[in-house]
Formats: sequence, C-alpha cells, structure tokens
Amino acid sequence: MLQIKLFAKAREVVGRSVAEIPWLDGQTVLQLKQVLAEKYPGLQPMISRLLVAVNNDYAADDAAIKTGDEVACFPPVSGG
Amino acid sequence: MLQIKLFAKAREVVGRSVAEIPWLDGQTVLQLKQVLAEKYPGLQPMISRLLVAVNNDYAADDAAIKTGDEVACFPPVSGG
Amino acid sequence: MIELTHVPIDYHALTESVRSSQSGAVVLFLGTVREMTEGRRTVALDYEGYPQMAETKLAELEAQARSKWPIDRVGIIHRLGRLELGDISVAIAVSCPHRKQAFDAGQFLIDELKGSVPIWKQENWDDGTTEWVHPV
Amino acid sequence: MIELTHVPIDYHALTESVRSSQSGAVVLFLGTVREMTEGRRTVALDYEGYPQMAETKLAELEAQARSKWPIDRVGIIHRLGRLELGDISVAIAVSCPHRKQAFDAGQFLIDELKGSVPIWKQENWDDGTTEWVHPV
Repeated sequence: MLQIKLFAKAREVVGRSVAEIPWLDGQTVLQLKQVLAEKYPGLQPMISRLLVAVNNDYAADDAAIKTGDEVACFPPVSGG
Repeated sequence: MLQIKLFAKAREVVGRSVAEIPWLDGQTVLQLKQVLAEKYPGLQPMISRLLVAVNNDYAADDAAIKTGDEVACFPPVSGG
Repeated sequence: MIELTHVPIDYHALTESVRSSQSGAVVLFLGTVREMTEGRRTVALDYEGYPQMAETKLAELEAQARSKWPIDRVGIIHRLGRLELGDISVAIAVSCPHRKQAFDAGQFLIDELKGSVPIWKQENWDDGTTEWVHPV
Repeated sequence: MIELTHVPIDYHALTESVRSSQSGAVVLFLGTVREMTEGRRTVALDYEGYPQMAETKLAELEAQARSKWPIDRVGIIHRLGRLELGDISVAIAVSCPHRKQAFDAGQFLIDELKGSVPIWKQENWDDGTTEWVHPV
C-alpha cells in the first residue's frame, strides 16, 4: 500500500488528508494520478493540473515511486 | 548683498555655513560660482562640481539670481 | 532563518535578525491580505501548507539566491491558517552589501516562493462563498 | 510621511504606517552603515543635510513615484548627524496593490534620493582620517 498526503482542493474533494492505494514498486507518477482519479472521481476535473511530490521534491510523470517514499498530491501552489 | 548657505565640503573649506557677497540682481549662477571661488580659494579645486540651488531647486549656470532668493551652494549630494 | 507559523509574523524581529554592519542594504517584503481582487471583496484567506516540503523548498530558494547575490543574512516566514484583512501572510528580509543586490534577491525570493513552495490559499468572499486560489 | 531626524529611525512604526488592506505588498528599504568599503574600514559616518530643500525634493520624489505606480502609502525618513556601524541612515516604506509595483517604487525612491536630495556624508576611517563621500 502507498500513502498519499493530499492538500488544498485535492484534500477537499477527496474528503481526507491521506489516501491509501495498493501499489507495486516501479509504478510511475502518471499511474498514481490515474489510480487516484479512478478511486476519487472528484479529482478528475483537476487531474491535468495535479502535482505529485516524492520525498519533498516535485516528481515528473515518468518518475517511479516505491512504497516507503513520502508521496503527496496537490494542485498548483498559491502561497505568498 | 546676497547670502549663500554652504554645505558639506563647501562649508568646510570656506569655514562658515553662510557666505555673504555683494550682488547685482540679474547676475547668474555661473557668476556666483566665480565670485565665491575668488573670495574663497579653497573652493577652486571643486568649482566645476559645485551645485547651486535657488529657492530649494537646482539652478543651471545661466539662471539669474536676485537678492532675496534663498541660495545655497554645495558639492554633489551623497546621502542615503 | 526559515519558518512556518500559525501566529502573527513579527517582521520587526525578522528584520533585526538580518541587519549587520557587513551590509549597507536591507530589503523587507511583506505580503498582506488585500481586500479587493478584480472587483470582488475578500473577508479572509485560509492558508494551508505542506510543512516539511515547504521548508525544504524555502531552504533551496535561499541557496539559489545565495548563489546569485552576495547575501549576508536572509529570513523568510510564511503564516498558515486563517488571516484577516491586512494581516501579513509572508515576510522576507534580506541584507546585502549594496542595495540593488538586496532588491533583486528579495524580489527573486518572493517570486520563486509563489511558484514553487507548497502552500495554498482559499478566498473567503464577502458573499459567503469560498474558492481555492489558482496561480495566475 | 517625509521626515529628517537626528534620532534613531523607528522603521517599525514607519512600516506600520504604510500597511493597509488596500495593498497586498509592502516593501521596506533600510540603508545601514557598512563597515568595509573597498577594503577600508569605517568607524562612523557624519550626515549633513539642507533640511528645507531636502524635504522639498523628497516630496517631489514621492509625487514622481505616485505618477509611475499605484502607490497606496509611502514613508521616507532620513537620519542626520553621527551614525555608528550598523545604524540606519535611511528608511523607505511603500505599499502597493501588487508586489512588483512596490519593489519598483521602493528602488526608484532610494535611487533618486541618492541622486538629488541635498544630504552629504563624511567617512570617518579607522586610521583617524575623514573624507567627504563623492557620489559614484
């Protein structure tokens, strides 16, 4: 299983701040987004804008994720 | 007579903060600089850099000065 | 000094912490909650952050800025939680030998912060609706 | 607010005076007495001003800046007299709706102040000599 921290509108539409999904090491960021959007349809309208961070850094769609990584998923940032 | 306020190095080399010189209305800023440099030789090395203000604004060499104007003479500014 | 906080930002202490006789220039930037945005009236903003990553990214930004300008000291504080009109959401203070360096570094830090640090804000409009802010 | 003073500058009060919920950005610039200049060590600076004209010129600068940027509030304080290492010689605070405006206006004000406001400084070097500073 992989735990995914959710923030801002992603957290809001999912209704919780941590999601948990089955995971095979080597699956990619893009696959994570697809699995999340399937499980939580509220994410679908924002899927093209969703960002994924792995171990506190932004990760590209083709980056691989392994269980134990710290993973987060959120919309574009708007702080300041 | 015309009173001229002096600041910074101009004040220092003249040795006083106000100079007084005979004046005919209509004489110019350039003439003022020449009269000052003649009366106070310490000003001569800096005469090309001296600035003159008339009534709280910078005045060009060909501007006329009349008695009663507030006149000041000083080197380029260096505040901040 | 990099900090996320839920209490009002003490920008005076932050500014004092970057002053130094090695530097001739200090620039402080404050982001504050503005009432009007494109004709709509805000009553409050809610800021949410991803703290560990935000601190990591802020430290990276500091390192990037130090590689570009001869920064003496720098401090960044971002507030999280509910902010009212006029409240300070972010404070960035930087000291450098000369003024242009300090202005450029300060502007770089706030521009980059808005682009890469995982913090989000939600508008609370005066008609009672809320809306997550999309970056421009 | 434009002021010349012989006492330490309270930049915190100055910054508070420009904060406003109409503005999303505040930029504060502080000029401070730096110890080293091109390898020489300063122990103090003496600032001399021509007060009436300096206040007139500062008011003109404020008007120029307001014609270029949508400035909400602005405050400028310049100190005169003997300043020690690290002391603040000038503080400029400006608030604007958006950050780039505030940075640009703040930088304009300090650049122009240094070019046109009748204030002069004299270096007191650590070898006991003094020297009027020439603008660069």
